[in-house]
Amino acid sequence: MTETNVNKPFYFRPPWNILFDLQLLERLNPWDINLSFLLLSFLDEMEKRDEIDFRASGMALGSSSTVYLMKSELLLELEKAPLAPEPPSDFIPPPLVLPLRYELTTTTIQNLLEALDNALKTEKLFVLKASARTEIIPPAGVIPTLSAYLMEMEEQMDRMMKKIVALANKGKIVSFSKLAHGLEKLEQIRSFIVLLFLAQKNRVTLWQEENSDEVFVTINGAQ
Amino acid sequence: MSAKNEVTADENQEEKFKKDLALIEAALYVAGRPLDTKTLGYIIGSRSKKRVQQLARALIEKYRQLETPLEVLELEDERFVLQLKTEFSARVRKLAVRPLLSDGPLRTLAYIAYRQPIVQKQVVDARGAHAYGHIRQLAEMGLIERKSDGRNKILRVTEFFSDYFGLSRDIKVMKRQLKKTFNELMKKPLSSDEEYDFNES
Amino acid sequence: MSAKNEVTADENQEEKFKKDLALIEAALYVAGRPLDTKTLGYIIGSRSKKRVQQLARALIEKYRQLETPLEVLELEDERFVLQLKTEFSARVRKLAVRPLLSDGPLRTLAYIAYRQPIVQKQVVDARGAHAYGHIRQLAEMGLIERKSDGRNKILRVTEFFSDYFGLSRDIKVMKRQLKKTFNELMKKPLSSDEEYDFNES
Repeated sequence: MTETNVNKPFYFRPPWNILFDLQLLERLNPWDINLSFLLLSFLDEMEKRDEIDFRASGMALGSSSTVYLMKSELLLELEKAPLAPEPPSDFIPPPLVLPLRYELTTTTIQNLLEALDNALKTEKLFVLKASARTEIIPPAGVIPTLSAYLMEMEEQMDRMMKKIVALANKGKIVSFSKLAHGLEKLEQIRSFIVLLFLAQKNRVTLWQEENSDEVFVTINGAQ
Repeated sequence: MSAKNEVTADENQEEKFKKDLALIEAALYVAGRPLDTKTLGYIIGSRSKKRVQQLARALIEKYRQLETPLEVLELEDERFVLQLKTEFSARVRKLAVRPLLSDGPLRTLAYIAYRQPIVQKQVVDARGAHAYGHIRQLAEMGLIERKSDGRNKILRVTEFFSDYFGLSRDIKVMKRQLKKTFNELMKKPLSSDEEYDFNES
Repeated sequence: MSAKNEVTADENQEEKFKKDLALIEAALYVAGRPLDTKTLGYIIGSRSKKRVQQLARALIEKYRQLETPLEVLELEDERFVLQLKTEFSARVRKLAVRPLLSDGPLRTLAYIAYRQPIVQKQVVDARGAHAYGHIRQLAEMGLIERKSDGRNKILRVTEFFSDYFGLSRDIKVMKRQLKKTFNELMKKPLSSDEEYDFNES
């Protein structure tokens, strides 16, 4: 026993043994370890004994970095936000059972027919809009119908152009609502399509102001 | 089997009969519309049409014997209904305050009834995108049914719809009725609730 | 007055009572909601609250004695309602025409009723994000109301809610009633639709 003690290097004894015994190190609180004291006294002792052992110094250095790591990990642990306390579990009642009752309703066949009247009126609008859409883009390959359609459109465009010019000549700002004033909904839609054609031919420019539904018309160049 | 056991079996059968009778009554009350034997059988957990008829007829008898403004009737097509006797209608119908449907869904329903059978997409084209919600609601309420036909959904009104508005269950007849009533009513609108005389008696 | 006349008078009175009883029953059936004595009086053409109460209570007794899934109840605020006994709800609720609230919104509603007045955020915290949808739906149905209080929205149930569920309009009383209902509900969980035994009989 004494022999082994004698043969063992000095740093295997306390306090320096902490740096050379990883198992012991893990059992200690890193904040209880005074690294600067350990390392300085370790170096002093080595110098005193004149036993410069680079392997031992390297191990001591390695251990001290482990201690630093442990310390910083503990610090980070402290940095973490504390766990929110479990919210007190609120009583969630079971779903209420709806009482079932018979109830006479007020809807009569007359209500149904009035609703039908309304539905059919709006249906007409939708259907007309749809037919207007199909008129404007005739299917490819129907050239004869297409040219007839375009001829008619040319006439309509001319008529519309005259109307626009007349309005503009009166010094008025030309807007779609003025052009479509007094027209049936279907006619309004048709007029707008004609306007789109005029714009497409670059004869007029259509523009809108932000936050306004109104469409304004400006005549392009001299007609 | 001892006499005592037989009595118990009889008692059990009687208990079961009473329980099923109550279920039929509950079903007819809650539905507020005529129900067929299949639906009633479903409620009592029986596939026997005979059993359902036996129960429903017992209920008719029960109501007949009670002094009550309600009655249970067997309709021609083997359906049963619990309803208020007509003589009471005029006196109490003013208490009805809620419509079956709000305006939007009612229009969609009327449209489907008039155009049926109709592809769902067509309904949406004619009524706008909000019609999807209406269609779902109408189907949930059992007023229309949706059948898939390839990619399309075909809509038509249900028998409940016909019953509610007192229209024929035959689509062709129903459409004729709608058209006829439509023409009559739209020309000469009926006067509404004000007609009822609440000062009577 | 001769003995014969007295009998006739009694008979008349009895007849009148029966007739009025039937009218009260008809009214409650058609309304499908609790009615107060004034409304019921209006239906039978009487201004006497006592008379109405006497009739309505006789109706309660009549229903109690009958073997029927229906019941007439007197609510705290002197209103009366005819409805299906709760134990039958699960078996027939599918037949009800009006789209009823599903489990989720009903839970949110129960929570709001129990905790009211309550901040919307708290409801969402307790019931999850889908509660926003429930709250919207419940408000649309007129079962709850939302009031802004600065940035918060305070929720509470409406009088329509109280009426619908046959609860007191007084929040404190209502909460007590709810507590009792919840206790009963938790003891005896509702049988779901899946429970139907279609192989029976």
